[in-house]
Amino acid sequence: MSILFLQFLLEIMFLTIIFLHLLKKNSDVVLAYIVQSILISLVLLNSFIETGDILILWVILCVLVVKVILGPIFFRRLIKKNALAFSVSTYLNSPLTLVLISFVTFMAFSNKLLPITNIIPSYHILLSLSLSMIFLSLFLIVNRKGALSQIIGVLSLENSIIMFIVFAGLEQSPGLQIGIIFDIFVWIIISTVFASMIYNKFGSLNVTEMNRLKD
Amino acid sequence: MEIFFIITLLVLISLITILLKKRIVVEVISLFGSSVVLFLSFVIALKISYTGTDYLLFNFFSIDSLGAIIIMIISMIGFGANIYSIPFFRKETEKNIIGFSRVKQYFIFLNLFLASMFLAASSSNPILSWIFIEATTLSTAFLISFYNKPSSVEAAWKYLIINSVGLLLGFFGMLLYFTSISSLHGNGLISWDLLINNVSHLDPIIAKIAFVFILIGFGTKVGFVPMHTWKPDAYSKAPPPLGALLSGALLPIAFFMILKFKIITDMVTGPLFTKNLLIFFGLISIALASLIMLNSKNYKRLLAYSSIENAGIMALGFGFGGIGVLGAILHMIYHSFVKSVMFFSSGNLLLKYNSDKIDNIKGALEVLPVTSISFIIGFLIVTGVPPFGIFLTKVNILSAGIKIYPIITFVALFFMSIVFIAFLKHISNMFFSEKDDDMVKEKNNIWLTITPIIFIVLLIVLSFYIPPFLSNLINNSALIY
Amino acid sequence: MNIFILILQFIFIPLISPFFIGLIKKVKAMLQNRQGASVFQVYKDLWKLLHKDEVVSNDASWIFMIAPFIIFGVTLVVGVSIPLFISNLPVYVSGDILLVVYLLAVGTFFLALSGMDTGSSFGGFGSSREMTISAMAEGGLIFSLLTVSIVYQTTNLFNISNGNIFIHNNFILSIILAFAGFFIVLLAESGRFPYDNPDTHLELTMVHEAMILEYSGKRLALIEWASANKYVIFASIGANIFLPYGISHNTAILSIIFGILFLLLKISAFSFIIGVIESKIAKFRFFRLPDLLLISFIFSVIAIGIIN
Amino acid sequence: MLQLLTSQIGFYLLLSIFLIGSLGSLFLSKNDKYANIWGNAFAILGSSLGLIFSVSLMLTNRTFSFNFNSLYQHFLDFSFNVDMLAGFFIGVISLIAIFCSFFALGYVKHFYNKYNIGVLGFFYNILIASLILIVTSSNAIWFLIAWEIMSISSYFLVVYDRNDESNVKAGFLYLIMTYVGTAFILFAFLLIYKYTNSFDFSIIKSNINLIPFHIKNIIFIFSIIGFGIKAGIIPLHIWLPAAHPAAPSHVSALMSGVMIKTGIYMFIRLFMDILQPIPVWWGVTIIIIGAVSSLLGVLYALTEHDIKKLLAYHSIENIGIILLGLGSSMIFNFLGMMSLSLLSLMAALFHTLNHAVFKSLLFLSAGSVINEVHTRNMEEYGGVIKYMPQTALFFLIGSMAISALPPFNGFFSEWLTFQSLFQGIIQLSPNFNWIFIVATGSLAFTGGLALACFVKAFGSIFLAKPRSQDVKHAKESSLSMRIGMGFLALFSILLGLFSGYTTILLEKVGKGLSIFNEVFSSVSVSGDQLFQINKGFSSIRSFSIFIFIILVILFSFLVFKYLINKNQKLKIDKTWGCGTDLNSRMEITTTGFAKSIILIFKGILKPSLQSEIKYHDSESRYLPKSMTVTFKVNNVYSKYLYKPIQKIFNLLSIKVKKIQSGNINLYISYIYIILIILLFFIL
Repeated sequence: MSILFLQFLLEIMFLTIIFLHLLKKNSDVVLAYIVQSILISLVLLNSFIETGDILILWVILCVLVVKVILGPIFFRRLIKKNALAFSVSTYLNSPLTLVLISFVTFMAFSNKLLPITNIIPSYHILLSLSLSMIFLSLFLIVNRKGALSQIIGVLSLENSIIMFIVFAGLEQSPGLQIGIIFDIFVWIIISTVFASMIYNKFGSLNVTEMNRLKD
Repeated sequence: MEIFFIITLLVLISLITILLKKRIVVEVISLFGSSVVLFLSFVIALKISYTGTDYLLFNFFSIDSLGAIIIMIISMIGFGANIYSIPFFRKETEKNIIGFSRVKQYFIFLNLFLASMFLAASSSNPILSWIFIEATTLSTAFLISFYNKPSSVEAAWKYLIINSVGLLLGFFGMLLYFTSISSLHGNGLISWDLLINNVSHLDPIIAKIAFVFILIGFGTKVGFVPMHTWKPDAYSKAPPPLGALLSGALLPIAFFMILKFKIITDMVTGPLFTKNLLIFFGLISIALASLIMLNSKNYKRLLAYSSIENAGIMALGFGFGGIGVLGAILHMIYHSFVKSVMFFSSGNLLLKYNSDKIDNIKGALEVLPVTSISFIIGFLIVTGVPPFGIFLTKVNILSAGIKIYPIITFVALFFMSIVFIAFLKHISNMFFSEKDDDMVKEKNNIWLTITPIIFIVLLIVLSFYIPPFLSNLINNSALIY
Repeated sequence: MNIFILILQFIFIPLISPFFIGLIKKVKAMLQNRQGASVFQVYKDLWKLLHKDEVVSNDASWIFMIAPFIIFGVTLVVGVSIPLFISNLPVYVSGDILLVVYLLAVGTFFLALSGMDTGSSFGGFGSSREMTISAMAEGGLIFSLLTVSIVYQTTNLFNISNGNIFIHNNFILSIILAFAGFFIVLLAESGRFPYDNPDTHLELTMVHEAMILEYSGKRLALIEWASANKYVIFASIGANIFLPYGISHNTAILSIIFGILFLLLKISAFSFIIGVIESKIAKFRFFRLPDLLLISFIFSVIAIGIIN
Repeated sequence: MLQLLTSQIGFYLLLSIFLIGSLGSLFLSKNDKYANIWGNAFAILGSSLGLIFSVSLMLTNRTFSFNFNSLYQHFLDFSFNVDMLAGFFIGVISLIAIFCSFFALGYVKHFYNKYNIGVLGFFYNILIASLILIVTSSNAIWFLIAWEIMSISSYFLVVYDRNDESNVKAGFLYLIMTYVGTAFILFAFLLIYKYTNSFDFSIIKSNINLIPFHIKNIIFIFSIIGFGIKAGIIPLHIWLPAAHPAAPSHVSALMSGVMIKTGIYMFIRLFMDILQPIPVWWGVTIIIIGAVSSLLGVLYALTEHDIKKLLAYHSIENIGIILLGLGSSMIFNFLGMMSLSLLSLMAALFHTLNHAVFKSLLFLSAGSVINEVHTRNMEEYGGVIKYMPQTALFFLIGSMAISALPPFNGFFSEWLTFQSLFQGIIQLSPNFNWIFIVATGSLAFTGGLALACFVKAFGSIFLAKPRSQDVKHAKESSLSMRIGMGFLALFSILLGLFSGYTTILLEKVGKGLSIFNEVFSSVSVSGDQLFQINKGFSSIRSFSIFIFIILVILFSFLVFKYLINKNQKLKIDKTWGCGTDLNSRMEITTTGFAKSIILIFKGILKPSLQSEIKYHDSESRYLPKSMTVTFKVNNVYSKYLYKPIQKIFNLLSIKVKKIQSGNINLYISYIYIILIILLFFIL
């Protein structure tokens, strides 16, 4: 596929993260995550086409299974069980969030980080984009009060890192990737379990309720 | 082969435990396993020490001398944790705080945790190590929320999220190092040695950025300020033996990772960059921890902050370099043991007083003499009072520091004495105070106190005599790192 | 011959001391246009007291019983270790200024203890004041003597009195200053105006008399006698150290007699001055005394300062 | 035999005895009696061996040092150097320890069935051993180890009587202060290490000139603070009056008599030996510290009515006097007047020895009184002399010695100190001798005030009517306690009597230091203990004075008791009280005795007087019910120095604790922020 197409994919993904920042409904958040994961698998497909390594197909399969099917199922069940249509609010209101988002994006494009965004000069834009996605997902975790949004934030951080390494040509051997994805899988399970525990204990998924452990 | 045995054994035990119905069997098996693991890990250490070469096993595992030391630490702390856990949880079931199923769950996760730690410490491949460190997070998350109280869930959640974020950043940093390897290698396993061999292709600035990510990522696991925030919560909510493992075994492993990347970075950028970063984190960790300790209200959190401070001291040691490295490695060993002593003793206090608030502990010296004495000795050791080992390691580190940064050394020394004062304040409130009348002195339960005592004896021996094979390992690793 | 001189030195102070107390009394009486008792009255009083029976408080301990002997004995020892009429005593114990000062302190110590011993409130307050005064006086005393010993390059009183004043003309001012300091201390230590009123009993301002209130009979006699000795000791130190004229430098009979006469003359002059002072000025308030003693200290410090 | 003793073997033997004593008493701790006997017996054995060790060492100059490389720490060489100075201090330690242990045999009984006696014996022996290690160790790290062992063991002895809240507080304060001191010491040694690359004293000494001048000054200041805290110089003294009373009396005797002297020892070791040559302002500083400490120490002692606190403040005073000697020695040393410098050092050492003897004597006798009367408050004593006559005698001797009255030992060391100061005044130019004038003045006033203070102490403890019922039940203390006190009293007489010989011995000790190796003495001792300073500038003969005083007093006693009217009757009657029946409430109190002096020095002491009157009729206020007057002295140091520091850190820590706010978003934002900072600013 051409670099333009990849860039297009990446920009969509970038948009999903922006959406993650703005969306209020949990189901939409999950949806956005699914889109992200699908994009990931597309990009991986591209690298398969380039290298022709069969194993990568397995990786793609895992990605699809874990991130597109199983993970969202868990989240859905969580949402249904606890009947929380709307995720709790953010710290910053949408305009301010957007301002900060743009700031963070500029940061990612700044010359300071040129060396790592220039690992493969031809992919400079893509790398900077995915780097800004990393920062944005971090910002998502900081900004969101909902436990679910934090989970999604961590996952999208992971996705953006994958993106980055794919474009930087740093993919590991598929075995390792599968291992990583397995980790992610377990992580999703545990985090959803904890999310429901939080709901049981605190009556909401608002993590700011949890401030008993001070000093 | 031994490391392979160790891991398979631990995994097997945790699998078997799922099926078991009788408590005593669970305990026996786990204890047996940990003792075997202890033996095997010493075999590994001896091999490495006497052959003088790294321990390699079908290019999956490679253990160098520092790795050997850490593996020994893990196995010993794990063994101690096992010995201690059995009477501790029996007590708790007596007071029906928990039931058998939970105990079973505990042992399952404990062994998984141990296994993943061994893997992380011994695997020859950074990514694998990363995967297994992530696995430690996952396996301990449930143990932290063990008591299933709101606060423990909160602690577990914070632990999970913060560590995952941190580790992902670490992962990113780790991958940046792979830019040195032209993507032809893409599909092969990239081992540490490969990284070191290809270091010439590594762009220094990338290396710097990568090290920043690594330091923040694994620093979260180590608990450097300001990434330390999960530590007090997790330590205070986890069962005491787990606290011992977290602070005694997991911390060194994370530190180990940082050090491995430090070597690679130093080859590119020269040592000064990483050293300064380590010194920076070390100093703020010591300062902040000491200040918070001055009036903390919960003795398990106190221990957590103390281990943050000690991580800072180690960081200083590695940052100062020279003889400081020797000191830091020794400090790592001593700290692991003394911290587990203190966690076990705090567990006994918890059992007796049913509270982890410092104000609720009164006249412990009369109520629990043996435990109190072991706690006090632990305090003396961990704050670096002569003649115990940590004093010497501190002197090592500071005397390395005075050569380069006198001011920083002075500040560090200053905050170390604040740590002592803070600790002493709480100690004298807890132990030398008048006990409440309803508190009755009960006869000392030997099983609960044996582990701390053994470790104290071990510590005192180690502070005066380092067995040759160990000193051999220490010196080798001091040469490398 | 030498042994004779030593014995003379030994008995000299106790022998002459009552006389000068009597002299002061006489002078005061004359200034008050009274006839006054004879100058030898004090001897008679002592003799009378020595033959009276004693009454001892039942709260008193052995300290109370032995204190008078120690106090008196100390004055005898000091009497031997200062130059009186001869400046190079053939066999002398010690003439060190510090020794003299601290030996006198021993006397004060026991006097104060005996004052506290009986548990009477007078005694306690007497001791308190006595110790306060002597503590404040210590600096002035040592420094005034130190000044002289710096001038003569020795702290041995005999050697000092041996020295010739005329070769030290350039130090004359500092010696005068030191003497002023010393004189203030003398008044304090020998319990004279403006520090203490030796005549009255049962006055709240009294110091010495309050401490010895419980004594009677021979112990009272000893203490009175000891205080008289103390006065004469100070007087003769003042006489021989600060204006060492006429003291005999050898053991020739004639010069010794000459020295004795000179000493008596000088002490009489002292006593006359003190008598005049006591009838001219009133006793100070207690808390003004430290200032006076501090002044004496300052005098001596200035004196040392201008030596070099 | 002696060869064997004064060698490594003897040294190890010495330490091992204490070790056996400590461990043995720990093992015997089931049975109080055995534990007590075991612990103290070994302490006595060890310390008497130590006394022999040091005396034979000093007499025969058989100094020795040994070291072998360490186990694994490359700079932790196990090196000891037993030179004359160390020998002298071992002697002082052992001398005091023997009699304290004797005393303890009887004294500890009242702890039976109350606390664990074995622990007491354990820490007691450890303390003595660590003291010996301190003065012998010739490697900074070993020194610090011994130093901390001393601090920790003494801490546990201070909090031994832990049911008393105040003791625990005192111990807390003590350990904090001493740890801070250790930190300063450690940093001083680290600075030395930075330039000389060694922690070994001998190596440091040999290439001391590698240390630049300003660093040397920093080292000086740090060591002043570090060791000054232990020595209890003002204003670093606050732990001392709190901790010494808290400990059991034989321990406070050991602490006050010996332990604080380790600070002095290190002053001598550093300034006169290792860090030579030294600038002049060090000496000036030391003298000023000494003057301040001695004067203020005795003034604070006057304000006290807690007997052990009073004694503790006198320790501060005497440390000051010792420092006067040391400081003048340092100044002379700078000016190259080595013989005078030696003289002053001798004075300091002599006073160290004497103070150890009489201060421990005083603490022991105070302890035996407290043991009977069960209070430390002197207001509740009175008339104890009738119930404990021998203890009273011992205390009297102690007080006479400490207030420098002849013929006891205190006088002679103070005399020597005075002489060295006089020499300073006489021989130095005006730009130096002012400091000596100041020193002499402070010393003179200190002497006078100390006299007043001990009249107060002895009078209000032992004399007059009992002020509380407990006094009436007091009994003379047990034999072993009296042995302990009696021998110390004997020593304070003997040291005065043979002060000449002692001085000669001290001169040998001083000459043991390399700077004094070939210095001709300025003291000559002849015949009957006549010793002369500086070619007869001044001289004193302790022996004949002693004999003479005794004879004269005897003479006057006999004459007046038996010659003049031997048939005089002696009537016992009650004290005259102006017709009222006198009771113990009418006596002068401790506070009352000292009040006039306190008011004279109110500028320094800042006394405060509050009186409150309760009335039967609150509105018209005619009939007072009760009136209470509280007279106390503000502790300016804690108010203006220590409390503020404490406040600052407390505030800081409370501020810092806000970081741990419990909000996870915040926590992650920390990570974010530090990441950004590092990426964009550090790189």
